[in-house]
Amino acid sequence: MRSLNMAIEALANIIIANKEKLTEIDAAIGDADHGINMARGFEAVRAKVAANTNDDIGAVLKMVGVTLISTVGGASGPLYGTAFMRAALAAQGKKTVDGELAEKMFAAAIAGIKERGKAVRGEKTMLDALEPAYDALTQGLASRKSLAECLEMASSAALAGVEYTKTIIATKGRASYLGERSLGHQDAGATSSYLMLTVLAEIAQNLGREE
Amino acid sequence: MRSLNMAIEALANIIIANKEKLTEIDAAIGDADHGINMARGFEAVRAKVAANTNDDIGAVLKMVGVTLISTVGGASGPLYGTAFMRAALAAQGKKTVDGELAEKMFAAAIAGIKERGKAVRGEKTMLDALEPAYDALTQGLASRKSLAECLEMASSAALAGVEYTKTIIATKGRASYLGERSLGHQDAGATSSYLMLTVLAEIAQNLGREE
Amino acid sequence: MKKIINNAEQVVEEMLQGAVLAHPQYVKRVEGFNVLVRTNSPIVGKVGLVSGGGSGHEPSHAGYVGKGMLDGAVAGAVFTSPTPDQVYEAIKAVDGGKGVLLIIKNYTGDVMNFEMAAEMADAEGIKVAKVVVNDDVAVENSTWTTGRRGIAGTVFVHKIAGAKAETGAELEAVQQVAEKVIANVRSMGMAISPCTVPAAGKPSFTLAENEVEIGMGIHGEPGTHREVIRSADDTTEHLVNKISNDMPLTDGDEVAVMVNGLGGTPPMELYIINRKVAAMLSEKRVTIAKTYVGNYMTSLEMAGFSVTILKLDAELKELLLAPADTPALVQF
Amino acid sequence: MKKIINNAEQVVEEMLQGAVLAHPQYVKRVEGFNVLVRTNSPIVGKVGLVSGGGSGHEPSHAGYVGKGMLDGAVAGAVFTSPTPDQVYEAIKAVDGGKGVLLIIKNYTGDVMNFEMAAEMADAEGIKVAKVVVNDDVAVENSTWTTGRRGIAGTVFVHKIAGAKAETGAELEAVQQVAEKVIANVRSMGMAISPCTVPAAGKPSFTLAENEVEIGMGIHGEPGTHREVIRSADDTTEHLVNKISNDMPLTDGDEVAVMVNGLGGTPPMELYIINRKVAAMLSEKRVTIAKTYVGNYMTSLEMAGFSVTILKLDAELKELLLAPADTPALVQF
Ligand SMILES: Nc1ncnc2c1ncn2[C@@H]1O[C@H](COP(=O)(O)OP(=O)(O)O)[C@@H](O)[C@H]1O
Ligand SMILES: Nc1ncnc2c1ncn2[C@@H]1O[C@H](COP(=O)(O)OP(=O)(O)O)[C@@H](O)[C@H]1O
Ligand SMILES: [Mg+2]
Ligand SMILES: [Mg+2]
Ligand SMILES: [Mg+2]
Ligand SMILES: [Mg+2]
Repeated sequence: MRSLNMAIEALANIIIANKEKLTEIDAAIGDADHGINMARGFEAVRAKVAANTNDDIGAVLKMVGVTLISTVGGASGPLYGTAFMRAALAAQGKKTVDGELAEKMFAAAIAGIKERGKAVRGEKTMLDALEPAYDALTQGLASRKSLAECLEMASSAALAGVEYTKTIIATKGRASYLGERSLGHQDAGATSSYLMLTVLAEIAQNLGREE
Repeated sequence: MRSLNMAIEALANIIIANKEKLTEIDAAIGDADHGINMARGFEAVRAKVAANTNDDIGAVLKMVGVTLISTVGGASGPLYGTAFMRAALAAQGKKTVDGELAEKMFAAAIAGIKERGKAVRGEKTMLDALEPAYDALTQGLASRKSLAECLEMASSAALAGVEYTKTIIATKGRASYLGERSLGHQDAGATSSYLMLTVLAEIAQNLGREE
Repeated sequence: MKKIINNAEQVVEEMLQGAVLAHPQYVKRVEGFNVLVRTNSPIVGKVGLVSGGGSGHEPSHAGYVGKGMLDGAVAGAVFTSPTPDQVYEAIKAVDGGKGVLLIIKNYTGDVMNFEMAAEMADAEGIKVAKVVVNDDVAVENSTWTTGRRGIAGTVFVHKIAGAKAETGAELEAVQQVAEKVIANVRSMGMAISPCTVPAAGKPSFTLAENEVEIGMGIHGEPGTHREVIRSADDTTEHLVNKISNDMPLTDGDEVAVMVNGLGGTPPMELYIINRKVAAMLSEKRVTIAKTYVGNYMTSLEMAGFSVTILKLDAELKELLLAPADTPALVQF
Repeated sequence: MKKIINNAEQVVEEMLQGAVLAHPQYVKRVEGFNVLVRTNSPIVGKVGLVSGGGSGHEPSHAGYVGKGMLDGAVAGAVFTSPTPDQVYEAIKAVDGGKGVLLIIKNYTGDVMNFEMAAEMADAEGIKVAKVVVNDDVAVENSTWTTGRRGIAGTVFVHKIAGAKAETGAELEAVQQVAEKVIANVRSMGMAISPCTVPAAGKPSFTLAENEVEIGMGIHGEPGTHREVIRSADDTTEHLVNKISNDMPLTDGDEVAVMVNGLGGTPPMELYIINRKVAAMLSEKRVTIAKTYVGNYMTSLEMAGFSVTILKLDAELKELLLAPADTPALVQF
């Protein structure tokens, strides 16, 4: 439970620490609130997690999802909220995460985002970080790398995905209103997804070292 | 008639040329429109005078007064308008101005301003330029100076009056709302009065030279 | 200067045209003059109400021309009193035989120009009365002989005198109730950013990034002082205290409130301000009969607000709550 | 950032409190939620109308809660869609048994959050229908799959669907007439200065002293392009042409017009704009049934405006002209 709480806290911390950066990115081609929205949500998550005594990963992730849905708002609230809720379903009753479970949770999260947002890869959204990350994770697992290594690869792939969003025109979300003017700017949601993945990779590495 | 028209035009020109300066002075302790108001009025005067063929000074000054009243607005419109109307009454039927007439016209104009505006000297208004100017003129005339010299003295006295307005607190007009904050700033209406007097002095001097 | 205009010299003319085109059911133009009157003016058997002043305070005053409020509004150049001939035209256009009340904001220019118009109307045998609104407590009445300025409280005079006139009351009665409003209304404002008179082309004052002007006038006249920006609550408290120092508000009093935006301040901020006004009044056990929040008496694009409090008695309350149907103020 | 607020985190809460204190005759708070509903909600036998979205667009949407318009409004954080639980509370609070229509501006976040709320209501057996307003022609519909944005035209949807619901019509009929408004309403805007989200603390974009943004969104989203500021007439012409290119306006058409200020633009400029809009329509021999000029859908303190044109048929006209009594829109 301690490490589960710490993981959620670490996710919250990275988002809150990047509140201004994410907001600035959203200002360029959106409406300058992504960091504010996400930070508001993860402040609420952090407050709840501080009091959490449950060690069921599914239950805790569900709490995170519900909290995000009811505090973030905007586009990212329902999307990240749904993602955590779906991951929670996949992790119900689990107390530890292995490669297989990680893959299942990640897949479920992405499926949730796609259902809710009706977007696909290449539309300049968080999916452009998350899907390549997922692919990297599955590839890593297939070649029997450690979960920490796989998450490191996923995080790198997400970063590449963020860079990729600079090169494409948005066709979903607020940036889509800009047409070609969205070129050259990275997507805010892809960036927050990448940030969360870096934290997951770090946690896995630390846990790996501890073991 | 030519020199009468030229005199009115010269008055109009100096006000129009100082539109921005007068407006800036009004901005400091008023509402930033004195130059705009006066210029609007004297543009109208200039247009009318261009077509004037009457050489009755009284008739022409009445036209100036009526025009100012119906185009300037604000505080300065009724005040200057009334001043010209009263001067016009004093000059009815006259084709030239001597010292005596000048004094009569000036006195009538000031009386009109005081009736309309219910102000006295020392309240930081145009009267603080006009009354000292009038005093200088009567003194000059009493000591048998030429009208040109007298108007030169009047204009200097008006300038001193403008300087004096910097040292007093406004108790009339918009600047009165400021209380002590009006200190250190010169009065806009006093400034426009002074400007007109410089023109009158100059005209008298030129006419004197021509004779 | 960044403005959505065509020509600084034409703003008043074009605004009036735009207003008539927007509200043909309410107002018509007096041809050749900057005067808007009700479409059915003059109304026989009703006292006519005329107000006006410099432009730049929209919707004041033409926005209040309509049933239950004004009969005519005269628009001067921006921040400059209209001339007597213009006011005189308005008086003629709305006089339905029962006389005309002039509602003047207390500025030297307005008072003189409206008075000259009244003299002209008098000479033509039209009965004219006038009231001078001086609600702005920022200006000390006793010390400065010009007296207080008229600001947003003027709208309450329009509303209540307008409702009274609508009852068929005589000129004296309408004037009396207008005087009663004036005796019981107080306002004060503040600005966080200045405005620019189109013809001047630059702001009439400048404020540092963290500076505000307290008690400034609606023509960009400097106020009582400048200070570092404080919270909405603190600023509101200062203004309301200035008002209640001047006009004591005590247990059992009933008032109307106007939180007025100066042109550049969005409704969100006005509501935050109103929250504090209402809290302060509630603390004093003062009842609020009606609250108006919005742009009622602006100062071009100035950002800032004023608070107006009107103490009501039974008559004022009834007339305030009476229906009105004008471009800028409609109530059932 | 210079704003008259207390705390950037509290602006929505304090604004809602201020609004309820200002308009207790119109609205009440759903305790614990950022939801305002009519004082007499739920109204049995009447379809309930709920709208909302990010805050910062006041008087949208809470200003339109009242007779003849909305039943409830949900306020998200500034420029951020409200969350599903908030919308769900509004739905529950206004459902009088005849179902609830959600009026959503077309933004990914709004659509998703309102949809999730609708799913929650559905699960509780409340009949919910929704319409998505997408009137902003600045955004090309065909190319970008998110579709157009919803802006000031939304107010016409509130007005007309609200009037329809007031007749006792069924949910489907109210939804249908709302869809008809959406099919016939087009808007476009421009900004001369940006706005600052309180929690962000700095402007969402910056413009050079002579630069304007054409087609920007009401959340400060960049527009179609920037250009050197032109005359009000030229700018208005551009916007109206974009509208009429998308929705042909021809001889004999009848329309309603809204010249909407974005928060920092004074009425004077809006009337100058309206003058040109009316002239262009008159040239096309299009009749104007009603014109609204004012701050209806703001973007905090952004300076700028939008023009909205709604093509009317007999039904839309009748419902548009029907009475309304809300804090921000009253008509007899
Ligand atoms: N349909 C969608 N599918 C997936 N992600 C989306 C979609 N629409 C928007 N997003 C993501 O949401 C981010 C914006 O989130 P945020 O700024 O919080 O919400 P809003 O756009 O409502 O202000 C975008 O950067 C993008 O990554
Ligand atoms: N009561 C008064 N008597 C004499 N002069 C006055 C009076 N009130 C104002 N003035 C003069 O008018 C000037 C202001 O004119 P102007 O700016 O055109 O009008 P407004 O104050 O209405 O904007 C002041 O500078 C002052 O000289
Ligand atoms: Mg955003
Ligand atoms: Mg002035
Ligand atoms: Mg003036
Ligand atoms: Mg947003």
